[in-house]
Amino acid sequence: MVTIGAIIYEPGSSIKNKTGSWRTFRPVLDNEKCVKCENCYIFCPEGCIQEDENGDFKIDYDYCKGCLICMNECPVNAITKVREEK
Amino acid sequence: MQFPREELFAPGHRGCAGCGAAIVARLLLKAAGKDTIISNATGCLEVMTTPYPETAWRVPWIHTAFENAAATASGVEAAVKALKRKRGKYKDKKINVIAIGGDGGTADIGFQSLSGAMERGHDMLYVMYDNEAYMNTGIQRSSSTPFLAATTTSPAGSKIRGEDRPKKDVAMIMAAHGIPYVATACISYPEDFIRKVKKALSIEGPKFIQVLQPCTTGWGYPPEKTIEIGRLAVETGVFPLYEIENGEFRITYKPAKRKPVREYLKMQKRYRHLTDEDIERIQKYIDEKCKLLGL
Amino acid sequence: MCEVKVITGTSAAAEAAKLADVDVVAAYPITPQTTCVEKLAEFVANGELDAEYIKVESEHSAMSACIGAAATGARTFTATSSQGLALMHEMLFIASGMRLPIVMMVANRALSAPINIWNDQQDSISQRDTGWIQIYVEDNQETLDSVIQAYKIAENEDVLLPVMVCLDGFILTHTVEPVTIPKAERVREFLGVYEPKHAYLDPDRPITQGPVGVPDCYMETRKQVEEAMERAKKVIKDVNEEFAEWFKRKYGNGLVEAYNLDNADTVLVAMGSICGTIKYVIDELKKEGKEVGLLRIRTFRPFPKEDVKEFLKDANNIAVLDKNISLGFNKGALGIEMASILKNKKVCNYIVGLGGRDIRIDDIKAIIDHVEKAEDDETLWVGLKE
Amino acid sequence: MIEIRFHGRGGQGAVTAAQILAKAAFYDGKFCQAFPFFGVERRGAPVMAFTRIDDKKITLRSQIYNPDYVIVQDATLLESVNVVEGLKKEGAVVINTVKDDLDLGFKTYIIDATGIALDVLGVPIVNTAMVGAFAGVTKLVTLDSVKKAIMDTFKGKLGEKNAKAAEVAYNEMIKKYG
Repeated sequence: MVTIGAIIYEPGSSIKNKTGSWRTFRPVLDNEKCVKCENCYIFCPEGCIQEDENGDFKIDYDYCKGCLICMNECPVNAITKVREEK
Repeated sequence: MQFPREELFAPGHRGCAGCGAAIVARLLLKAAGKDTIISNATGCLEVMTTPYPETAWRVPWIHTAFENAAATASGVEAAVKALKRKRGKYKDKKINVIAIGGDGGTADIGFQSLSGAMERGHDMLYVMYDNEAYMNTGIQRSSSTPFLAATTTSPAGSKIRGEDRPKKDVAMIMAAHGIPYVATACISYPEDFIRKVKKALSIEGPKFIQVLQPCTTGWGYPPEKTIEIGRLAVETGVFPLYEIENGEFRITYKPAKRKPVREYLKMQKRYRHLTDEDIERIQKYIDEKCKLLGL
Repeated sequence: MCEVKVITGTSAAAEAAKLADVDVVAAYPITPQTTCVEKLAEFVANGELDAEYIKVESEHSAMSACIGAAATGARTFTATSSQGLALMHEMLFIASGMRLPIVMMVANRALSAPINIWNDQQDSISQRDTGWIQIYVEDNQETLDSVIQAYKIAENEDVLLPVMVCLDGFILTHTVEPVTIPKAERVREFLGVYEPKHAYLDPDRPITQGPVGVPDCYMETRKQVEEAMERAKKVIKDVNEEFAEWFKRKYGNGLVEAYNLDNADTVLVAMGSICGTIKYVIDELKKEGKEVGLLRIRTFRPFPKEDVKEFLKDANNIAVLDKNISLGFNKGALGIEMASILKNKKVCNYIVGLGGRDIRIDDIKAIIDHVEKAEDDETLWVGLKE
Repeated sequence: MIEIRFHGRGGQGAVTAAQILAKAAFYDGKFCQAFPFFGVERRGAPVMAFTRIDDKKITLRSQIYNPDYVIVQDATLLESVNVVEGLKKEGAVVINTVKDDLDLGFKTYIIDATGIALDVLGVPIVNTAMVGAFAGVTKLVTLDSVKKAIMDTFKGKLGEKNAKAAEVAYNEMIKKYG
């Protein structure tokens, strides 16, 4: 049933749409090398790089589209790419 | 700077990998916070974030049409005022009313409604996410398309070498409205953009921010370069960062030494038809502009 | 005690918006609507109406701002005419599609070219398919009453559609006549406060309004509007009755008004102020012993199909008057609708009063003569110069 | 039903006069309607306005072609406008002029409304005096109602002065024509 006026009442419901399958390359973050400059966190168009409870940045592959901005912007080369094998 | 952690722009949206518009939205909401109402013009951002029944927005959001994000926001702002005054709605919260539109929806078809809203003094922020062409419909030129850039309606042909007019300076036109705050920004400088949004929202009245947002599809570069290209646009002086607060002009980022525009142009397919002579013309044009701004 | 004032139709509409305690007005001036928005500006300036008045730079922005305000949860009013309404066209679909109960006064005026500021109904008729309820009024009292009723109809949860109240430019907008103005408290009690459940913008409930209607949902949204239109028929009738209980005035059954239909073989069908002139002629003919009836269509959308069939079941000569013309079909909108409903009857269509051409008593008499003599459906342009 | 046509020049307040007359009739307990001739005329051009008065609700919406009365605010209009066009045979004209030998082919009542306006208002705006004169001649509306209608059209001092102008004109017509 379409809502009256096609209003969407569930904020952020796009999370139902997992965009991880869009990737050709997967960014892999080496937390050992990471200096926590937050570049990858702030530049990610999906907002899918977040800190975990230990303060380490983690990539959510459910949504990562593999744009590799994070890799490109990492000042210490802590992020590398690997080909997705489909 | 510790960036605000709250994510008000959800993943799962349909933006291209490496989408600059998504970065604009995410940074904007980080700066504005949850007490914000967004009026979004038709365009890439609107389409990619709200295919029914899904939305990437975690703040109240409205889209009505292409040319009227500012007019729609006028109504929202007026209603918020009236409902606060007459019915005690929103408690004592300060509600940020923000209109956002692409360069087409802002500088072209939405220009009249933008001018009207700014002139009327509504307490709102208008954010123009500038990707320099109509990306939603497949890269047609807008008045914000820069000189000699190729688009599908300003193709590089044997007689005409891409867009034959310089980029329309919307920020300066907004400044001419005498509004209290106008700024340019670029997603490659997130601290600067967030600071400007926060500053704008702290000022009462109409505010305008033009934020440059490279587009991987429209400009023709690999998606991982979105931030790098934006940075080059600023470092070369192609897109200067400044703010005009109560008429006071201030450059907010001055490159130590401007890089040659060639470095910026050569990374993008939309400029690949340029000859050395063309590049020289662009360099000259940028030099003159920068001189004027004191860059 | 009510107050009776001798006022214009535009003033009556403005008074009604004030009585409805609207929260936001967004309007752009255009002849012959202007005096309505001037009056509202005066009310706001004098503190008689506590509303935000947005002096927009175009009608397109007027409707956009009304949509923004209504979507935020405000009771909203605007007014326009002719070219202004045409400029709003795009936004009209959006207001109804987003199910926002905006009320608009339309001062009916011809469309360019050539430019013409005078009355006909081409402007609002051309907005037929936009999903707006359309009420056509006969006089200034009905203008005031209909704007109040419009909020009650539009905000009803079975409806949630915008309403335009259409009054003939100059003929009503610039004519003064006595209008009873109900007490503000009574109207406020009658209407209640607008507290939308479906659409309002509040950070405490972050909703998305106006998303992309993918093929998987778009058709359903249209069907929902159609169903709301159908339900609106009953709501309009109910509101008409309820209004009569509160304010002692009613307009037919809300959808149509029958005048002297009982013994009339010949019936005129029309909308708006021309119905007053027709009633005058009917009364004159009655004195001469001739019975002619009038079926006044009050709501063009939703169209009162069932009532039309019922009220016209005994009439044989049906004359439909249109102040608009579907160019290329040589019929007016009402003529087309009536012909599609009354399949086995003689239905003649009369194009009248375009661009302010005055409709005289003799014109009405000539139409009656013509329809009675006509052998088949015909379209006739009345009042053309040689 | 009584139908009245006003002739004036744009800016002289013919429409306001028609509305004041309608309001006065309303205050006398009658039904009324007043409307301008819907034109594009600007200041100075000949204009018309209409009033209908009846004992029952007025539904007729056509323009007025055969008035019972014609009120002419400015005698110079006679040069360019056929002010008596369509006037009913038994109809009458009320005209503002200092001449006393007008032959318009109809019963004609003459008033120097400009003189009254200059005396009372200090400006040659005759519309309220003409309504007063019309009331004096026809007794279709009472002077009290005319004054009341004027007072709620013009606020304060201006209303009082205009009501006075109407009264002077009214009395002059009673004196002159009985």
